Amino acid sequence: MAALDQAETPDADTREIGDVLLRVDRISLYFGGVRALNNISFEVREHEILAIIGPNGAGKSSMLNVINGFYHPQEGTITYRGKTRSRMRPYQAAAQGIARTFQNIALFKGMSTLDNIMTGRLLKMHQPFWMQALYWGPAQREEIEHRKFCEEIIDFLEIQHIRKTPVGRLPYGLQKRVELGRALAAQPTLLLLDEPMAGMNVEEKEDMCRFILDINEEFGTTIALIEHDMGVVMDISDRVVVLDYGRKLADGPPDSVRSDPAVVSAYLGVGHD
Amino acid sequence: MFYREAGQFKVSYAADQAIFPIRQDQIGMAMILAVAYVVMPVAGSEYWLETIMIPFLVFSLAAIGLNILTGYAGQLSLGTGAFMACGAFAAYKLTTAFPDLNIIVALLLSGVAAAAVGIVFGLPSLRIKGFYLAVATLAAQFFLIWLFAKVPWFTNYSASGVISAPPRAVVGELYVTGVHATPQARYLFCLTLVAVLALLAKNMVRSSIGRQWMAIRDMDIAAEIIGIRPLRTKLSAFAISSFYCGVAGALWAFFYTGTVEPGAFDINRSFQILYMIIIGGLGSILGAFLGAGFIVLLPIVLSRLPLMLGLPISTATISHIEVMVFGTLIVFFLIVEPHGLARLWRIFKEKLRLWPFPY
Amino acid sequence: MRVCGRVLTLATVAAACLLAEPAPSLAVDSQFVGLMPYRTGPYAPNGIPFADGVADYLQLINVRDGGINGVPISTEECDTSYNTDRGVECYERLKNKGATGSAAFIPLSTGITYALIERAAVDKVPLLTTGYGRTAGGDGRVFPYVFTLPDSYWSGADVAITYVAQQMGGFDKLKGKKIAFVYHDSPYGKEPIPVFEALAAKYGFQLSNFPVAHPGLEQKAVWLRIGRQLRPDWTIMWGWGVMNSTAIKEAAAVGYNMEHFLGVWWSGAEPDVIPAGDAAKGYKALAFHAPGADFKVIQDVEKFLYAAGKGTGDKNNVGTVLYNRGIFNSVVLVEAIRNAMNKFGNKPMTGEQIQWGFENLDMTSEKLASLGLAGFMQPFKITCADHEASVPVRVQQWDGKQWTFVSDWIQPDRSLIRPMIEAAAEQYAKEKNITPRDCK
Amino acid sequence: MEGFLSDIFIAPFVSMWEYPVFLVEVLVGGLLVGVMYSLVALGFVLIFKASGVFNFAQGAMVLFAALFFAGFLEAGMPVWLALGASAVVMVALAIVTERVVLRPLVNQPPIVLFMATIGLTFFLDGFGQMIWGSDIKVIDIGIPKEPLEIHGVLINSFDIVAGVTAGLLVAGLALFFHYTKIGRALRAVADDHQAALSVGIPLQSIWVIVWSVAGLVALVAGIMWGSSLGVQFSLALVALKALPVLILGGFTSIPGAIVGGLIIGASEKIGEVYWGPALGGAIEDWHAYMIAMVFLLFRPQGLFGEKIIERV
Repeated sequence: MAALDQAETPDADTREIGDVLLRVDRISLYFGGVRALNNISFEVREHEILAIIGPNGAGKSSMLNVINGFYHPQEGTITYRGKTRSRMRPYQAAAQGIARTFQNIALFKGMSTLDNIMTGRLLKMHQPFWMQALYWGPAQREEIEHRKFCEEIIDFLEIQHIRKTPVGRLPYGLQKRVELGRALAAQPTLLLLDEPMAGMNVEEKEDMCRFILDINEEFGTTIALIEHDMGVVMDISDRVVVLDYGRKLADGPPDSVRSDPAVVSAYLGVGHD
Repeated sequence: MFYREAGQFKVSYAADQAIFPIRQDQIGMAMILAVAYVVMPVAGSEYWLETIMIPFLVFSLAAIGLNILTGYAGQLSLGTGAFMACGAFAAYKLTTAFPDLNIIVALLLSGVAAAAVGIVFGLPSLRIKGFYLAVATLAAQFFLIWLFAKVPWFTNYSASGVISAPPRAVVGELYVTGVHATPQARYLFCLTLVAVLALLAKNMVRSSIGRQWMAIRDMDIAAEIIGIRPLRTKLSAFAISSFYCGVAGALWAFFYTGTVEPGAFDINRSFQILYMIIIGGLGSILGAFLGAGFIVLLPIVLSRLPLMLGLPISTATISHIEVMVFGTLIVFFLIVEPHGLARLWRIFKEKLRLWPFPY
Repeated sequence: MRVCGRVLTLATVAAACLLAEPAPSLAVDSQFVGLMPYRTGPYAPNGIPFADGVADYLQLINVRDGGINGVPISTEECDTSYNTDRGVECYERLKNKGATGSAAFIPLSTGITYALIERAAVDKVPLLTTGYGRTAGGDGRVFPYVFTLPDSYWSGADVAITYVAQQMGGFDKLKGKKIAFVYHDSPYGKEPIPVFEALAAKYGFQLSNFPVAHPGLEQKAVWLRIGRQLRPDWTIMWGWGVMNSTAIKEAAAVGYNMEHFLGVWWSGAEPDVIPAGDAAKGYKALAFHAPGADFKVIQDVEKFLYAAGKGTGDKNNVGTVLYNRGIFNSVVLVEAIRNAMNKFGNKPMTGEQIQWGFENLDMTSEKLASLGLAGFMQPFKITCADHEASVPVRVQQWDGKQWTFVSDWIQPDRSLIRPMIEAAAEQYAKEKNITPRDCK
Repeated sequence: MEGFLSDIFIAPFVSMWEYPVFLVEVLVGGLLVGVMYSLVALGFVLIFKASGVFNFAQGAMVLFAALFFAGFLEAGMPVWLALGASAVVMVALAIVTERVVLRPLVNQPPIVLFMATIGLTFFLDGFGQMIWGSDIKVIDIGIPKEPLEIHGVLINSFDIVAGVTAGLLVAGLALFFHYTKIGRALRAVADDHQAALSVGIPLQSIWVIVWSVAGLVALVAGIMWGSSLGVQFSLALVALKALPVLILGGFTSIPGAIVGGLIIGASEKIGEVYWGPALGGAIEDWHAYMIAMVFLLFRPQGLFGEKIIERV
C-alpha cells in the first residue's frame, strides 16, 4: 500500500483521536412540511469511527446528505476543518475530501469495476482534455500512475478477478465493495458510509468490517457510518450518535449509549425485546 | 482457432490499456486500414467512393459525435443536424472569407464554431433531463436551420440560400474539394481526417474525461457526489460532440454533395444519426462506424434488391417496401440486441475465441 | 446469439454481392436514360404524375416508333424522395449505366439541381430543368450542361407581374398597389425574389414577402396577415406540394378573393386544387404548356400504352398538368437525342453529344405539330448562349373541374431578365474560376 | 438597428392596440390550431402515461388512420362504416404492436422503446402508402368550412368543429380514466408497472387497451387534420408540432396536453403575425420549441407534470 501511505494524512498510523474535523451545529432540514432533521448537533473527530444509528426514517441518510452538500439544511451550520460553510454543491464537498457510499448502491452500472474506481480518482487527475485525446506523454503517464493506485485498492479489497467486469453484472456484496473502492480512490479525509453491510451474510460482513478497520487504521481516514447491525456498531465504532424522528437521542462511546435509558426505550428496547 | 489470446501476457499497464490489447485485433485493424487506404482507392469505382464511402465516413464522424453526447454522456439529443449545419456554414464562411486558409484549419475551426453553439444549447441540460431534454434540443434543430435560411450573411447573400463549396487544396495543387478534386483525393482526405478524429475520440472516452461522461450518464447524482461537476461535464460533452458533428457537417457540404441548403440538415438528418448510434451501439466508437455503414448501405441495398432479383415492381412500391423494411429492421435489431451491432460483434468475437470447439 | 452471428455474416455477404456493380442487363445498343423521380416522400403527390409522364413518353417512343431513329430507349428509375443526398446517390448510380451513360437527368428538385450542376459539368451529362432549378443556368456560356428551358423562375415572375398589370389596366396602375408574395422557404421559393424586387422598384408597387416553411402545412398566420391585415391587391405564390392546396384552403378561410390569387406553374396542377375542393374555384396559375388530353401524343399514349396495359401509372393522371409536363420533358429530351443522332449517327449518344443536340434544338410550330403537340405550347429555340428561350406563358384558371386558359400568351421581358441572368452567371463563373465559353 | 428594435419591442404592441379585432382573430385562430395540436399530443400522453413509452409513432398513426379512413370512404363506404372499419384497423394495429414490438422489449431502457417506435413510424408510413398510394386524399364528412363573421371577428367554422370535437374527446377520456375499471387499472400501471402486475393487473392487455385508445385518438386527429389539410404523407409531420405541446403540458397530463396545445397554438400564431415580419418570417418552425425550452428551464417537469424529487 505504498501509494496509499503517502496519503494526505501524514500522522496516519498513529491513529489517535484528534481535533474536531467536522462540527454539525443545530441543523434542521424540512421537506415541505415534514421535518427530517430537528436541531441536530454533533462532532466528528479526526481518525475516529463514528456510527450514526436509529430506526428507519430517523433521518440518518438525510444527515449524510446534508454533510456532503446534497441537501441544504434550512437552519444550522456545518463546520469542516475549521471552516463554516454556506450553501455548497456536492462536488465541492468531494473536493474538500469528503467521500461516501450509498445505501442503495450508486455505482456507474455501465462501467467496469476498474473504471468505477478510476472515476474516484477524477479529482486527482489534471491533464486537459486535449492531452487526454492525444493519450500521449503526460496524459498517458497520469493515466498509468492512477491505474497503479487503483490496482492497489483493488488488491486491498480483494476484487482483482472482477477488474474488467461491468459492475451491473456483479452480485450485491461485491458491488458494495466496489463502491467502497471508488470512495477510497479519492483518498478522502472523511469517509461517509451509508449502511455498508446492509443485506450481507455474516462472512461478507466480517470482510467489510475488516476493510473498514484497516482503512481507519492504515490511512487514518475518519469514518462516519450508518449501520443497523448493533453488534458491528458496538464492535468497531469509537463513538455512536443515535437519531430518532429527526432528533438526537444520545451521543457518546458505545458502552454509554448502550446503557442510555432514552436509547433503550426508543430504539434498542423496541428492536430487542 | 485463429482468434486466441492465450499466451499473450501483458506486462505493463500501458499494454493493458491499449485500444487493441490482443494481437489478432491489431492485425485485423491493420488490415482494415490497408484495405481502406490501398485497396479502396485503387479498386473502388467512382460510385463506391463518392456515394458510399464518403457519406459512410461523414456519417461515422457525426455518429461518433452524437455517441459522445448520447451514448457516453447520456444526454439525448435530436439536434445533431443543426450542429452539422453549423459546421457546414462556418466552413463555407471561413473558406470564402479567407481564401488562403488551409482547408484542414478551416474544417477544424468550423468544428470549434459548432462546439461554441453546442455549449449554448447545452446549457439547459443542467436542469432538463431525458426526453424533455431531447425535445429541448429540437429547439436548436429548428432555430438554427431557420437562422441559416434567413440570414443572408451565412450564404454570402446568395439569392437561393444554397452554399457551394469553393475548390480548395490541401497542399499545392492537390485539390480535395470542388470539381478538380478526384474522388480518390476526396476519399483519402476524409478517411484520414475521420480516422484521426475517431482515434482522438477513442482516447477521450477511455480517459478521465470519458469516465466523467459515463458517470454522469449512469448516475448523475452519484457522479456529483464523488466530485464531478455536472454542468461542466455535460457542457464538455456538448462541446466535443458538436465539434465532431460540425466537422462532419462541413465534410458533408464540401466533400459529398458539394452544395448545401439548410434543409439538408433538417430533423430527418438528426434522426438518421440517432438510428446509427442505436443500431451501431450506444457508447461505442466502433458502433458509430457499424451503425453508419448499416444505415448508408441498407437503403441502397434495398432499392437494388428487386432489380437484382429481376422482380417487376414499380419504383414507388420499392420505395415503400424499402421504408417498411427499414422500420422493421430497426425493431428487429432492437429486439435481438438492444445494445447494437457493436455488442453483436463482441459476442461474435467471444464465439470466435472458442471456435471450432464449443467449450 | 449464435444465430445472430450467422445472420450477420449472411447479411454482410448478401450486401457485398448486391453492391457489386450489377452486370448491365440492358441491351448494348440502346440509349439509356436514368430517371430520378420521387414517388415517395412529402412531395410524392406532385412527383408521381410528372414521373409517369416522363416514363410514358419514352415508352411510347419504343412501342410506337421502335425507339429514336431505330435506337431503343432503356430506362431505370431511382427514387429520390426529394432528398438532395438521395438525388446525388441516384445520379452517381445511374450516370455510367448503359452503353453511353445516362442521356440526361431530370431531377425535378431545385435542391438536387444545385447539387448536380457542378458534377454534371464534369461528367458531361445534360441537366434538363424545365422551369425550375438555377435561373442563371440559362446562360449557356457559363453553364453548358444546364438547360432551364422553356422558362426560368425569373421569366415566370416577370409574366406574373405583367398579367397583374394587364388585369389592372396597365403597368402605370401598379403604382402604390400591394402585392403579396407567398413562397416555399427554400432555394426554389427564394429564386424569383430579385426579379420581384427589381419590378417593384420599376413600377412602384409594394411587395410583401411571406415565407412558408417546409412542407407548408402551417399557413394560418401567413393568411391571417394577408387576408385580414395587409389585404393586398394581388397575391402571387411559389409553392410546391401540399403547400399549394393548404394555401388555397387557408386563403379561402380568411375570405381571400381567389380571382386575385396567382400561382407559378408548379402551383397550378390538379393535386394543388382538388384537395381544396370548392374553395379553389377561381384560383389562377401560370402555365407554359396546355393541360388536357386533346393532343395527339396523349391520345397515342392512351392508345399504345394504357389500352395495351403498358402504362406506367394511374390512367386518371394522363392529361393532367404535371403529367403533361412530364411528357414535355421527355419530348424535349428525345428531340435532343434525335438531333444528336442526326449529326453523330444512329447509335446510343453520349452526354456530350446530347448536349449538342440540346443546343441545336429548334422547336418550331411545325415540329411541335408533327410530334402531336399542336397548340400545346409556343415554339422555342435553344442556342449555345441561351439555354432558356423564355417562351410565352399563359394564365390558367381552375373552374372546379378543370384548368382553362384565361389569358393570351404573355412574352417575358427578355430585356429585363437576360442581363440579370448574365450577371448572376458571371458571378458564379468568378466564384468557381470558370472561363465562359465563346458562343460566337 | 433602431428600426429593428422598434419592430421587435414597440411596433407589435402598437399594432395590437390599434387593431384589437385583428388581435382577437389571430388569438382565436391560434387557439383553434392549438386544439388540433392537442389532439395529437393526447395520443402521446395516453401511451406515455400508461406504458412510459415515448411513442414517436403517434404522428404516423394519425396518418395511418387517416389513410384508411379516406381510403374506405373512397371505396364507397358510408361515413359511419368507414369510421368503424378504421377503428377496427387501429385496434388491430394496437394488438399487433403490443405482440410484435412491445412485448419482446419489456424492461428495456426507455430510449430503446423510443427507437422501436421510430421503427414503427417507418413501417406505418411505408405500409399505409403502399396500400393507399401517395396521392392526396380528400376527407369530406360535411364539416362546414365557410368563414363566419361574429361581431366583425372572422372565425372559421371548421375550427369551431375541431375545438368542440377535441373538447368532447378530452371529456370522454377523463371520464374513462376516472370512472371505469380499466381506467383505474391504467392509472395503476402508470404509477408502477411491477406493483400493478403484482396485484393482478394484466400488463399486456392494458398495453393493448391503451394503444387502442391512442389509436382511436389518432383516428379522430387524423379525420380532423385530414379534412383540414387533405390526407398525404406530410400529415405525419404534425407529430413534431405535438412535441413542444407535450413539454409544456408535461408528458403525463391529459389536461396538460390541452392547455399546452392552446398556449403553443396561440403564442405561435401571435409570434408569427406580430414578430415574424421583423425576424424574416417562418418563425413558427422554432418558436414553439423555444417557448417550451425556456419554460422548461423554470419548470423542468412541465406545466402539469409530477414534480421530480431527486433522491440517492
